[in-house]
Amino acid sequence: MTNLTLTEDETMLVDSARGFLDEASPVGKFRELRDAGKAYNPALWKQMADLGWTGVLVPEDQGGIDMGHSAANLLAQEMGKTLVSSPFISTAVMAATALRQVADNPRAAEALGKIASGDLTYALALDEGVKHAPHNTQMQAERVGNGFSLSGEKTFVVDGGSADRLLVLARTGDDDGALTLFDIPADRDGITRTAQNMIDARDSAQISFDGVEATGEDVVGSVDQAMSVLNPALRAGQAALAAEMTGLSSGAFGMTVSYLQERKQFGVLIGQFQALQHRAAHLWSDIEVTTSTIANAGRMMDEDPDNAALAVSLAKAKACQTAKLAVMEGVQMHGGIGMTDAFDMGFFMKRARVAQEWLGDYGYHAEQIAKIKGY
Amino acid sequence: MTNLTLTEDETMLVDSARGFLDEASPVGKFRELRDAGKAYNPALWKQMADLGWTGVLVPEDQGGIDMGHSAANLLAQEMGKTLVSSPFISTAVMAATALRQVADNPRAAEALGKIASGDLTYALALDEGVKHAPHNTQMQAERVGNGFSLSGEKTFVVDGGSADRLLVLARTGDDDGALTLFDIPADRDGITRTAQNMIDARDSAQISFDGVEATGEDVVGSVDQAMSVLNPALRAGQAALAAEMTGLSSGAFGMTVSYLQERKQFGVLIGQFQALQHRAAHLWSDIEVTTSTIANAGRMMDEDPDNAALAVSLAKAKACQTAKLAVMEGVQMHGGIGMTDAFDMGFFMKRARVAQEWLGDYGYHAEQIAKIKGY
Amino acid sequence: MPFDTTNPEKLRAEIRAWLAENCPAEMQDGDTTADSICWGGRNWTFQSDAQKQWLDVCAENGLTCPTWPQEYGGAGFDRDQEKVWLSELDRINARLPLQSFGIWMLGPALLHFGSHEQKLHYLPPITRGEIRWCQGYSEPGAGSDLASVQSKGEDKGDHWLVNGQKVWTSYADKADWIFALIRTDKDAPKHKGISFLLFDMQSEGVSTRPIKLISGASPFCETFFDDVKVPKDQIVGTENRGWDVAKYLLTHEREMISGGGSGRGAGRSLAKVLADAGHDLSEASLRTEAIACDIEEMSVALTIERYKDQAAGGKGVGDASAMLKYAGTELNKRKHELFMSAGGSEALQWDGATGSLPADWLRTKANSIEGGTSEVMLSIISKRVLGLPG
Amino acid sequence: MPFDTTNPEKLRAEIRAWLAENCPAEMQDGDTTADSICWGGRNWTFQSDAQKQWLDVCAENGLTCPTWPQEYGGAGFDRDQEKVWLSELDRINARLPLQSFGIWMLGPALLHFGSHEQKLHYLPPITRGEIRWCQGYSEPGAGSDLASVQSKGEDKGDHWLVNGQKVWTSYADKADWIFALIRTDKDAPKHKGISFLLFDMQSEGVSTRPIKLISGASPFCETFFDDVKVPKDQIVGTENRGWDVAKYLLTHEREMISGGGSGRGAGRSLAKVLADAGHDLSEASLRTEAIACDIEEMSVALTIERYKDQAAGGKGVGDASAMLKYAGTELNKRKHELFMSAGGSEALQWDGATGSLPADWLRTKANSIEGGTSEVMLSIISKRVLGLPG
Repeated sequence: MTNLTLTEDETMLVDSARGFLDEASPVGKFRELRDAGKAYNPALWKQMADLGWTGVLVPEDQGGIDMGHSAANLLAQEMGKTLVSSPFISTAVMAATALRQVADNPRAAEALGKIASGDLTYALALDEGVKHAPHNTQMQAERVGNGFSLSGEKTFVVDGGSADRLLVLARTGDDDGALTLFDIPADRDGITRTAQNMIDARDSAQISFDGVEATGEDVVGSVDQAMSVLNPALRAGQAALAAEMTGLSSGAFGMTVSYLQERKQFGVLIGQFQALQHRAAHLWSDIEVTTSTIANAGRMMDEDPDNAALAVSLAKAKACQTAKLAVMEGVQMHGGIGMTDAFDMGFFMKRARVAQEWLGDYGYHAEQIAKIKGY
Repeated sequence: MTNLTLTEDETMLVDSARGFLDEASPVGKFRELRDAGKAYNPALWKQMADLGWTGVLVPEDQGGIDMGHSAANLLAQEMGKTLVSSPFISTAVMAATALRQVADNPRAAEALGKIASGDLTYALALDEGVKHAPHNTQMQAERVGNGFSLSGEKTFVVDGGSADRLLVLARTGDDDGALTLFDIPADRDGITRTAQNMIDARDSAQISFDGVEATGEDVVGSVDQAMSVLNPALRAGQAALAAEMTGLSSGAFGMTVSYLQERKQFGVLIGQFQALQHRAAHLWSDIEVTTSTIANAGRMMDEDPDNAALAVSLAKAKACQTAKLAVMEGVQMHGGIGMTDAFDMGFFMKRARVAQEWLGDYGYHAEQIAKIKGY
Repeated sequence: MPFDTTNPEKLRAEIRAWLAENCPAEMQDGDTTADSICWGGRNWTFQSDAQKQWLDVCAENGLTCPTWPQEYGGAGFDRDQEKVWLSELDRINARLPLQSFGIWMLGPALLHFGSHEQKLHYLPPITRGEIRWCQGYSEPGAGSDLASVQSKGEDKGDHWLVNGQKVWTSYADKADWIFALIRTDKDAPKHKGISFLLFDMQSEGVSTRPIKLISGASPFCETFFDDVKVPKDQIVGTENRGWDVAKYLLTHEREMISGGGSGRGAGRSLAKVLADAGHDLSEASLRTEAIACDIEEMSVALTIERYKDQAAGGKGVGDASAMLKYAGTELNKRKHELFMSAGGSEALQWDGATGSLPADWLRTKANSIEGGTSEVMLSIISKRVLGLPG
Repeated sequence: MPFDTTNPEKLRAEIRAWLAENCPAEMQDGDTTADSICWGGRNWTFQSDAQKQWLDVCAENGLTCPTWPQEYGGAGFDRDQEKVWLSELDRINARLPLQSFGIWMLGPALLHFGSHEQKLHYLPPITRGEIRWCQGYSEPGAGSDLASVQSKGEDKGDHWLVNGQKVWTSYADKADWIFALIRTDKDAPKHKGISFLLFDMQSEGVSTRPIKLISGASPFCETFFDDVKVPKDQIVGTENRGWDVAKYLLTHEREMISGGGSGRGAGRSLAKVLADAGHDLSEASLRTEAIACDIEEMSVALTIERYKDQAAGGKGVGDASAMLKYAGTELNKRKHELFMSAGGSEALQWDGATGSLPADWLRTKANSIEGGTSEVMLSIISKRVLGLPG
């Protein structure tokens, strides 16, 4: 069994990330973006690239720092604490993981390099219904000559409004698993992107494909074999998102504990009320327990990726529960002020809700766990 | 919509029942029975008959007081408060309700009279697996000449060890619903009763039927039509059991609140600890809310029995949740003493567990509700 | 009042006939969402002729406030008669003709504490939807501690000169009049120096500022009083005994909030959310939670009915009403979490196909804060109902 | 100690080979139920020759207490080496050779606070399963307030004369020696006058009376001290500073209880309960709860591992261990409720086909009471970890 505490390198990474983000991207920066109607800050993205973060999962040959999934999760966790909005999970975690499965392909290698340098962003166009279900993909990629013609609708494409390129999941056969992953520029003819007005004020798009042409070159990996490339990417994304949610939980909890220590009601600090103390202690326990599942998911993906599915679903399932509790307690314990738009807690609640749904909610991952366990 | 508060008659019934039971059957009496290895006290049963309770659902023509299901529930609720152990639900509620569906049959009428007078007890032999599922009955009643031959195994036959007669559900055809209910003496040839050593120290038996003969006379209602007789009986039993569980919850809660008001820890009454206060208040809310569902189930069964299924499953489902919480909080808030056999709280916990399972647990009734609601 | 109330069956038949004749078809659309509510007031814009027609015909017959005495604009119904009226409305999916803080809160307070003259003066305009009221209780920084009122009224002989600030005043920017707790004796103990005053929001010195919530809506305001003159006869109950009125009203408010105002439909059903989202309950955890919410919702609704029956039977519910507020609001939050989950990614969009689901979801988070937090309700139960020590 | 510990892979290979040779087949049955435990002690009756053989061969090689120093009967393993040992045991489903309060509690206390002589005297017999210890902390009426010790030790020069009473003493009727909190200065403040004493349960004046629990078992006793003479050298740490030792031990106890003693299997699986009952998870609410329990169990187990890793890395876990105790015991209760539900009516019988399921279920209810209640754990977290006031 592997060690679940941070290595020295990881501790340094976390400390420097926190230092950087507290300066460059406290929650107030997110508010500025929201008020300006912007989903993320490209200048910050460039800085994250300079720090090596966008290349955290990119091999050193392609210019990345290749620190592995544990490190990627830790970065996501720190971003979560102050609600940093960026295409980190879509691009640096999921697209990078997908492309590195086929890194011997020169196009993929080139793309990885551009991800590391911060010059290319990706979004994954997977889901078509209201719930995460990549296996239920109906969108067709019909064979036309040597290539394909893609037609259909994708929804909840996170970062899909701004991404340079899309990884698109489409059906290339009638068998359940006959799915293929395409890597195409987001502005290719026949693609229409419609912004979705998300409650977390981040980028998500409905994307329709109307006879979009794709060549064999655009296929990531092999035709009909999307899942061998996509599964590692999904797991990486799910784990990083779980980590972000755990950071978010810690961030909301930190605000809440501070409030308990300073707010007076009926003449005493509300932190003296034992009912609130016990609820705070319970929530803290949940966050601690969730943190362990994140650490485990990272270690498993780095050390035994073929058997990491259980660890990842565990992390995402647990993170969903904990984030939900953290933001509900956060609002409730803050009372009226927690309900106002002028206060930051609402941002945590809205982001938690979106993150719960993205890449599979509690129920989805609970069933994944049940399947692995043979229930 | 009907009135959910008690009528004057019902208030009087409750008051007199409480007065009688506090004298004749406080929890200490249950302890005496348990220590003596007895499941119930026939003398008390006789007194309950004298008070008219065993005839609460028996028509006046057969010597009953015919006060209806709301009244039966109230009696069960009062019994639950001090853990009165008796065949009340099996005999006076379920068997009486089944038999009164066919009260124009002279044998049924006679049996009803004996139930009212306290001279006859019944048990219902329904389930064969570990979970309540009357529709899954596999036990065969083969046609032999003009009669039947019953062979199979029944389990968790509550009051089955002591009952004079059994209502036995058996399969008379291959169709799902081709079930028939038989009313036979418990000592008929071929019947073997094995006591089950139940955690609530009450009567339950495993009963095997080995070529037990039954005549057409023994059929309650019509062949292949068990459910038209049994369904009302099951509902009546489920509602009364839910009422008993709500009484049990109140009883456990009453002990707990008293303890909070008298036990000191760290120099103060533990009832001053806000965390315990809020948990107690939450539990009280749950009991109040559950009480409403019991009242509603009684009213619906008395006023609109054909549409009472939802109300009954609601009451039993809710009562299962509340009783579980009440006894868990009861033990926890009492601390070590709550864990000792010398203290009564354990009896409440054990009875609650058995009552949760009997006649369908939370999950069973939740699915009944879902079915009625069309989920 | 056109009905023969001598027996329930007769009443039911008459109401049914009356509704057939008087309830506009448009008002029988089963819409119980926030947008469909008729609040009334000086500046009210009716959404349709039908909405106005429905309000007027009900008001003429005492049916906007059916349990109020006829002389004050009600129909004089008792609890059982009211049930008949409501069940007949339900039967045809009719909207309520009027909802307002005047009906839910000020009315009951005036009926209990007001003079005959005050009742005659204030109640009929409420029943006709002419005056829209708001409630001025909470103050900045006070939170759950409602009695720590700082807004003060100086005695100026024939009037009080009111200065101070309220917060969380529901729809203060849309209301015509306010009922407010004002400290009229600053030397008395906390609960003893407060009066319950009524005044026009157009009085000189009154101003409001909406508070934007996380849901994007602004149902609450900050309300400022700057040398507002309040005539001496605009007090309910006795001077400095306003806390008694407030406490009485808080009990009512709890019942109202728990019952979603009208005690009728909560405006959104799981079935509709699922249908809109093209989703179902095949997944075990969602199914389990859906049924659990259903169980809780039916149970709480029955409890509201039972408590109303009990109150109508003359047995006051009193502090136990805190339970209704607690259970009802916690349920509402839980239900909206379920709705969001059932709605999936469609429900994450402000203007997605499932309409205002996320806004409603965020709005429910205030349910367990406004009108006394869940924590305050639990403390009321533990101390006043269960008798647990200090 | 027969192993080369220079690198983990070498160690693993050697342990595997050693186990193949030395672990009796009977001890590889994966049985982790209470009945399979070897507690040792003067009066211990081995269940089988294999159990004795397994204990002896492990004790000879320091493997009953693998992390203790070799000079005191351990194997001197560090955390990573211990993981290798435990994972190899798991691999062959081997039972632990010995479990005891001496290993879990007194040992760590002596290693931290004892003199070299004390360690040499007391620890090796523990590792060999020769002396079985019990813990004398709780007293009648004190409940969670452990420091309110009334049992007193009068200073008689070369010994203390101990009088008083303990309660909830686990297996006191089966233990050889006790480690107990005794008040040796009645005038000092509550936490300052307590000493941590060791004495033989066969000493004159010691008697025990088992307490029957709701599960029917009697794992706890009342323990009485009537003029018991305790020699002065049988103290751990400093006179009147026994609370420091007790606090240190409580932290250990929390980790132990959360991890089910050994940190290994909890002795019963849902799959087994379902198989025994002929039941399945097709019903949504049972399925949902089963998965939820699984999620919680895996998460808590990982947290225990993480905290152990952290402690092994030299970063003390301290008061945060309260969380392990809280989460672990609450989970265990929840899991056994699930087992009962999965077992259905079979599980309602004391001696049904599912064995001791109801007894285990009832026993779990004490988990959140013994060793500090869940409420005490939450208060420790809120005050000492989160720094909340008062």
